[in-house]
Amino acid sequence: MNALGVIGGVLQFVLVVAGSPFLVGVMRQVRARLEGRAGAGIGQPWRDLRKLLRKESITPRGTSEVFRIAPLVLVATTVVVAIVAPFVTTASAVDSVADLFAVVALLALGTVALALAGLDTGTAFGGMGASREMTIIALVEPTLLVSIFALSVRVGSTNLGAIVTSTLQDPARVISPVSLLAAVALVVVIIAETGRLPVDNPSTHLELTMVHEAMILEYAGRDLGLVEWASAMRLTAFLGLLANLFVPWGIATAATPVALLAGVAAFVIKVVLLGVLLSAGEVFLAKLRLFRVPELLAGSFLLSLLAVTASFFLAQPH
Amino acid sequence: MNLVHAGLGAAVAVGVLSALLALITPRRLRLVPVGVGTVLVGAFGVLAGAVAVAGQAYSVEIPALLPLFGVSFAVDALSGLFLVVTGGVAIAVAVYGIGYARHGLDGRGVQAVLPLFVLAMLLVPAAASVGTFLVCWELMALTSLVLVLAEHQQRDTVAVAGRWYAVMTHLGMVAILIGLLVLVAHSADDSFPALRAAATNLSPVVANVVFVLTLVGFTSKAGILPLHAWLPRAHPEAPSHVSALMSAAMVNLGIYGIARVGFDLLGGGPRWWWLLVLVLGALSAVYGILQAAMSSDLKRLLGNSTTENMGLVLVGVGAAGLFASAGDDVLAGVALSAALLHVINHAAFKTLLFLSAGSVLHATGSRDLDALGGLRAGMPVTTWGFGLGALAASALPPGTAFVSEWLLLQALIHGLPASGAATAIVMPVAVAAVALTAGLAVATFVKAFGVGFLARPRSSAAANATESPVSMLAGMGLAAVACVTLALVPSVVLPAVGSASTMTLGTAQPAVSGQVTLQLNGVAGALSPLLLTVALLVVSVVLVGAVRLIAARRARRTARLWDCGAGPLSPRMEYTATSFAEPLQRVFDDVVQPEQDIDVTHHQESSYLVQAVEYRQRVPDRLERRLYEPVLRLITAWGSVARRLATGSVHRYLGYGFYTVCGLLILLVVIR
Amino acid sequence: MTHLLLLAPVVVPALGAVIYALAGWRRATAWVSAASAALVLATAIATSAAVVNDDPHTVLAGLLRVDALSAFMLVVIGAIAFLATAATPDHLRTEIIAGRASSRTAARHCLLVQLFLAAMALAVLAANLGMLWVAVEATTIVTAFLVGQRRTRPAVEAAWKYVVICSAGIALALLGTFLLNYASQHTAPGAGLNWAELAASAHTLDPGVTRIAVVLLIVGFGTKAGLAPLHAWLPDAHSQAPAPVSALMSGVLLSVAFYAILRVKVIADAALGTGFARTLLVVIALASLALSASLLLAQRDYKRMLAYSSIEHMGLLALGAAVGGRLAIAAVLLHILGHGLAKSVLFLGSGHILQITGTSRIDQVRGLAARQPVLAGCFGLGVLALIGLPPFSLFASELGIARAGFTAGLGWAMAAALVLVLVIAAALVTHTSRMVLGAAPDGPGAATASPRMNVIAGAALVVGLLACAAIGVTTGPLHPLLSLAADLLAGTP
Amino acid sequence: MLSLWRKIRRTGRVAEPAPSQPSEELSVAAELGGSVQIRHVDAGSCNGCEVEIGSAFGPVYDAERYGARLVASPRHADALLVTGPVTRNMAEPLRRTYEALPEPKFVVAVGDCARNCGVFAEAYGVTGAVRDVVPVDVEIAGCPPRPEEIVEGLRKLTGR
Amino acid sequence: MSHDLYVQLLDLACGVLLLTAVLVLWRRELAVIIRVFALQGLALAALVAVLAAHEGSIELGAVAVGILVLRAGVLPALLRRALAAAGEERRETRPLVNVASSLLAAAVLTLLGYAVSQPLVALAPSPATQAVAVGMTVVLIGFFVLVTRRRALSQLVGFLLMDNGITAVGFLTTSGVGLVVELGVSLDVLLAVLVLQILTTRMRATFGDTDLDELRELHD
Repeated sequence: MNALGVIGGVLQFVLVVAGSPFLVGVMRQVRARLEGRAGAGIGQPWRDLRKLLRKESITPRGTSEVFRIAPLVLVATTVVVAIVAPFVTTASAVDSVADLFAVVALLALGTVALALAGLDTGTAFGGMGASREMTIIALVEPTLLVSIFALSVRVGSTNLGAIVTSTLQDPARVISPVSLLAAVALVVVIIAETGRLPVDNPSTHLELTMVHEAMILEYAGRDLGLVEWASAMRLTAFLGLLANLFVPWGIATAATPVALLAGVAAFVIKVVLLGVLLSAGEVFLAKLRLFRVPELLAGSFLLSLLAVTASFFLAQPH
Repeated sequence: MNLVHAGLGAAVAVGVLSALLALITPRRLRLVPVGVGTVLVGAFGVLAGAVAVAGQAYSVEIPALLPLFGVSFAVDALSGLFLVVTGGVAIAVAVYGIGYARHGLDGRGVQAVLPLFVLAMLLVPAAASVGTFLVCWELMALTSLVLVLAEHQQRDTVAVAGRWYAVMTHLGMVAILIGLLVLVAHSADDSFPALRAAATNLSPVVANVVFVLTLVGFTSKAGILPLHAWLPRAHPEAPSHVSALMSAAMVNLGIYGIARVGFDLLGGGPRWWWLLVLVLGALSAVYGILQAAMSSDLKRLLGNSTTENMGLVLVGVGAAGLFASAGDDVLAGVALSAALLHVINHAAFKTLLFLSAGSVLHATGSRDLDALGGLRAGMPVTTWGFGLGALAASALPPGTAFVSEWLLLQALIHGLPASGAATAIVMPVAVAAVALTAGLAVATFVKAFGVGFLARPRSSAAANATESPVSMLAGMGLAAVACVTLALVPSVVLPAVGSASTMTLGTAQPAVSGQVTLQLNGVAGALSPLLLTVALLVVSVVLVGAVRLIAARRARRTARLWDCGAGPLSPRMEYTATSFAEPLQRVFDDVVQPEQDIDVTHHQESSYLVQAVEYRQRVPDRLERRLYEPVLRLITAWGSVARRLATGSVHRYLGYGFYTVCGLLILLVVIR
Repeated sequence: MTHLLLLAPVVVPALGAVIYALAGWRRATAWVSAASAALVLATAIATSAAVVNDDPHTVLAGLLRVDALSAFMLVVIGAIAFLATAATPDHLRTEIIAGRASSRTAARHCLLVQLFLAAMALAVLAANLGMLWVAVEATTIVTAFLVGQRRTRPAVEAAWKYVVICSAGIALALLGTFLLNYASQHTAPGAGLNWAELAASAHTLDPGVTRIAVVLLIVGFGTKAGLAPLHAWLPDAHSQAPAPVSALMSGVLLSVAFYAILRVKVIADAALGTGFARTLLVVIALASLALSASLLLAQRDYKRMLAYSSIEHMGLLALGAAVGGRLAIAAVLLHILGHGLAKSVLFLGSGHILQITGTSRIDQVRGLAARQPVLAGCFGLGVLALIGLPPFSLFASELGIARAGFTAGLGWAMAAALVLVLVIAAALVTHTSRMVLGAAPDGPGAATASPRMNVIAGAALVVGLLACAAIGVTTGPLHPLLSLAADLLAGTP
Repeated sequence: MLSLWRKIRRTGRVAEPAPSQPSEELSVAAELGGSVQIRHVDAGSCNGCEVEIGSAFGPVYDAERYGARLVASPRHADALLVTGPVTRNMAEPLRRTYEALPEPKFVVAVGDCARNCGVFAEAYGVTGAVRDVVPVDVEIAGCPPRPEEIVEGLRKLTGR
Repeated sequence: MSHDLYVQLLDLACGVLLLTAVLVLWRRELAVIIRVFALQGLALAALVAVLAAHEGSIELGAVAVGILVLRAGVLPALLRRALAAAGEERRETRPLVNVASSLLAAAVLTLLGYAVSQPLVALAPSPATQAVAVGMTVVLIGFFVLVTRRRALSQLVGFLLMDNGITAVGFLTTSGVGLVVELGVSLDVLLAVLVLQILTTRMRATFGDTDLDELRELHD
């Protein structure tokens, strides 16, 4: 735990917690503009959150602590990831947690908490959402781990900081087939994990097609606010990871103000750029039928597997 | 004084004594002494194992026992580790059993056999000669068979399960027997040191035969593909605490056998052995968890998950062998440590899960998830226990399996330097398998916990469930404590894992060390489950505070479920385990091949009017269909054809003799 | 003293027979049979002690002789006869009550069993191959009426097959005996058919003649031992004989015939080298195993099932004998005892099952454990003992045979045998579990029998199993006898 | 894909310029702070109002720019958008939906039917106007009301 | 007795032995078969007598008398008694292998018996041992009768043929195996025949027939 890590951790925390609603706002705005609408402005998600936090929470009868704790777990896991992952600085506040597997598992833990909450309500929609979410995560998890594996193999470490640092030192890697394959696979995974089109429609109102939304139908007020906030933060974290694993430049490697500032700026720019790309892309897509989603995920799994195999074979001292 | 000796001796004495006690005491007074006795057997096992792991070697020979052979025991670090695991599981199970057995399992036979089963499992890793090993192995099979059959009068399926178990376990036994005897045939006698010595100049063919045969036997005990068929049958049908013993302790001994024979007795071996092990492990892991994900029988699900976890352990063992054969001791150490740690972790959480499942079964009389639900209200402790176990089993932090799977992945990731073409293909596939397993495990255990314990009751039995008696809860509590400890501070077992793996592989230093943070020695890699958990907790606390601070202080309100404004939701509207698994089942349609059956009953008046539609679906074990059924058909055909050998005609019978004698005489004339 | 000791096993049962002939079957004589068996056991133990401490003894002008092997066989006969005869009174009483027997048949039963015992004791004590043959053939004659005791169609059929097949087979052994006599007369005049002298001079025997003799002897005595190819009398006879007689036949008679093969093998090895008899025995053993495996798979009758299992175990014994060497022979002897105990428990148990259910068909016996826990427990454990699970002694002996086989280079034969044993075990377990396990049936006839067994009959089962388990844990005092006998047969003192 | 892109570029922004902010703002709505999630309940409407609501949230009128958004669950909503006279079958569901809303909550009655049952007044299947069942905060007149009017009504809640 | 005469008498006896065995195969009338069997007993007794005369052994002569009584007297008498009770079934109507094939088989068995006896002859060539082949053949033919004949009585005769053959072999190779054993063997054979005879009677009582191939109640 060094100074850089601690400062970075604080900065990342603030950035992600405060900035993620804005990211969602930007993405919605982009989408609105592309659809010919005016849009509610990038501050709208913050307004929503503020309102939700003021409202009362509702506990449906027959639900348990799981229902009440789930949003908390969801936010907590995301915040921990936001603090330890290398977004602004390569060093981590808690280095022994900044492991790729740990980060992935933490994010999955949040999803699991939400799925359990969905099941806990005992409504058909809750169960349906949980079932679908778990199906997706069961397929996403392997892709995620294998793409990470592809990235880690050549570095010889799964520590996020180490991977980022090594890419910084050897920029040629970014355009290697391994990176490209892994990147594509990761993009698909992130789309699935964050519930974006074409896997899930974040703005759907039709129960039969919902995934994420179905699980949280019973949440209201403060709880809902936390869930929404966590979703935004997860999106930010995933995009940040994607950005820094493949294009780490600009990240702070030293604890000087200039470097940190550059790190913050680079992070914001990269994430916003990715967000804009993502939401722009969504305009062109329709939601896949639920049972076509596995095909997409299987495809991404294949890509990640290819990436790993490539990383092994390319590293062969033939 | 040698504590290993004392521990083992005491375990044997107490075990036999409590068995006798069970036979002579009246039903009413039987349970507590047997329970306490079994706890003591377990505790002495743990003591002996712990001392052995700490470095005190021990061996003894008793020529008077076991005619023709004599028995000899020796405990080293590897044995010690398995002693500790078995003993630990036995303690929790025995405490639990006192309360659990009160409901029809307090028969003389079952109660007498329970401590003996534990004892047999303790003696297997302690055995130091082929004869001793096999006798303990078979005692374990016999005692477990009796226990599996304990409830045969209640359900017909028990007998079926027992048959499968008996036959499969005997199959494994025969394979092990042949394998080990081939080895014995090339050595001075049947003691392990002699075998070790003989293995150094064994011809590769013989070594291969020995390894493959013993592998067949040991994998059948560990529930590894394709010899797993007994496991999802026997584990659900056995009484739950016995399932826990079998699933958490007995299957481990299959792993022990592979490690003992492969690494210790045969001293490593060629690369393809371990590739085979790894591939078997990976296949089992995926197949096991896939079956578990499809299962709506709580205990069958847990049984399938055992196949999965043993598969993961085998991936570790296989990787260790692969690295060792490539000369990379450090990675071999990491992989083996991962495997051993996973053995320990699995033992802890599977005990907890089976005990909780037993508690549910005991309270509701059902293990069908589709008929459960809402148990948290009536059975809060059990719910917590199962939840904890499910968290651990799904390999998510802060659960136990997360740590060992992390370690396993670390070993695989660093496999690059040791790579050849085969490794380069196998490693990614292995990682993919582990990853897929992890993903499916999450879905599986969310299903088990969410459908079984959360939501609303789907049957009156589930609605009226009440919490189990204290002794059962205490047993679950012990397992839960072990789970939490292993999840947060795995470093408590690291020395044991380290010394066992260094001993087994003959390496210099343990591969994993650390107090708070697990640190790999020799390669980069660190993880701190404790810090991770603390971070989560701190953030949660801060969060709660922050939310209190910024959010309006509106009180939480309880409201009726949102039922779209229509009437109340009935339990039949809930998602069941089957419906939960349906999307996954569709995804893996080609692998699991579910069987569907639709019966449409028409009205009598007109065939256009439908009276009822009945839909049935089951997910069969496809491997069983493809592999076992042809064999069974063949054997049945053999049996019916062979009946013509004995038609009852005395002439035919005499003819057998006449032709044989004439044939032999001609042969004698010819070969003169 | 030695005379008395040696003659007692033959004379005591003969006297018992006389008592039954004179006094018939009544309350007082019911236990004579068990008492005489107990006496046989006692003298056997005393003889063993004498043999262990001393050299072999000969009496009656060299007609009877006892060495470690004979003593061991006497112990086997005594122990199993005691079990069987102890269960006999209860069995006969139940039969008489059920109207399937009269006190006349009971008396004849006991008389014949006593003669049977005497004949078997004579067989193992005979110092001479000819005497042995006479005694073995005598067992056939004596037991013929026991097999056909019930005079039903199947019983008569079984008796006929039993006598014809056994007589034909044993006639081959007689031919072999004459040929061996010829060979021995030629090279060592005066040796005759005496075991000790034959064994001593065996290396000088003419191989050409001895080969034929050995083949005929092994096939011939193999008939009586239930080995392929002339095994077919066994399932019929065992399924029709009264339970105690089946127990005796399976537990001892087969072993006594096998004892002859063991003796012949010593001579064959010395005269022809180890290869000849070994090959023959391996082939016969594997054939027997394959046969019993094939016929057990679709077996429908539990007494026949037990009979085929006897064929299996005889096959294993033959395999052990084929292997030779101290370990294998010791294992074979232990196996004889263990199998005898377990099998007699099972046959006695099957007799009770038959009396309770009135059927010997597997598919008509259901939920035995729920109705008769002790009986079902003994039956189930007995079957587990048969498939070679510890702590029963069959585990140690099968392991011994297998290990010796692998060490002796008979690995393939052993592997094949073990696979067949696996199939047999699967079949046995499957059939037995169908009978024993499950809820009690509630059809007609389910409640006819009282749930409690006769104490002594139950005790016989439990004691048999316990004895089998005890010698599986440790042979204790039997150990010196076993090793002496093994030395005797393995040829290396 | 390219054609879609060209279409987007050709079309540009179709949202009409925002009219000036309505004078009155509900005092209670200040708590919402410019964000209103809306759950729409059809209590027996002829679907005329629905069509207009659809337009209001379409690109041209773009009610979303003022912070209003349609949601799937009453738990997520701040306001109910009720259309049509409340039929007998929908009275109880409407009440329950209202109960399902977390505090603070609002009801907007859209169209004449919702306000006073319109042409369906006194019909045998009609319970009454929305306000007879749940408290109404905003009423939007018209049969059906024009999208501008709906947007205006909603802006009273969002305050933007 | 001169050597030539001895050899001729020996061969004559052996010839009758073989011929009677073949005749048993040939004839279907059970009464005739029993008569042939008695003749064989006579031949066997004559054989032993010749050997006794050749060796000048009184003991062996006594044995010959014993054999005469047992095999030409007692055993045929027993068989006749069994036949008398048999009623209708006096013919071996349908043997499992028909008569022509049986005779062919007998020829093959004779060859086999001859071939098998060669080592025995080689060990101690003498007229007696050279005749062993006949004994062997009779054993094999006896076994063949057991395997192929349906009537209980025919099987009984087959068993006795085997026994005659074995006895012949025994005496031709050595002059017996000791009196006790000899007696024991004879007693056993007698008892076995008795038992079988009783069983035949019982069988007829229960089955009403003695076609052995119909005895198939016990099978798997």
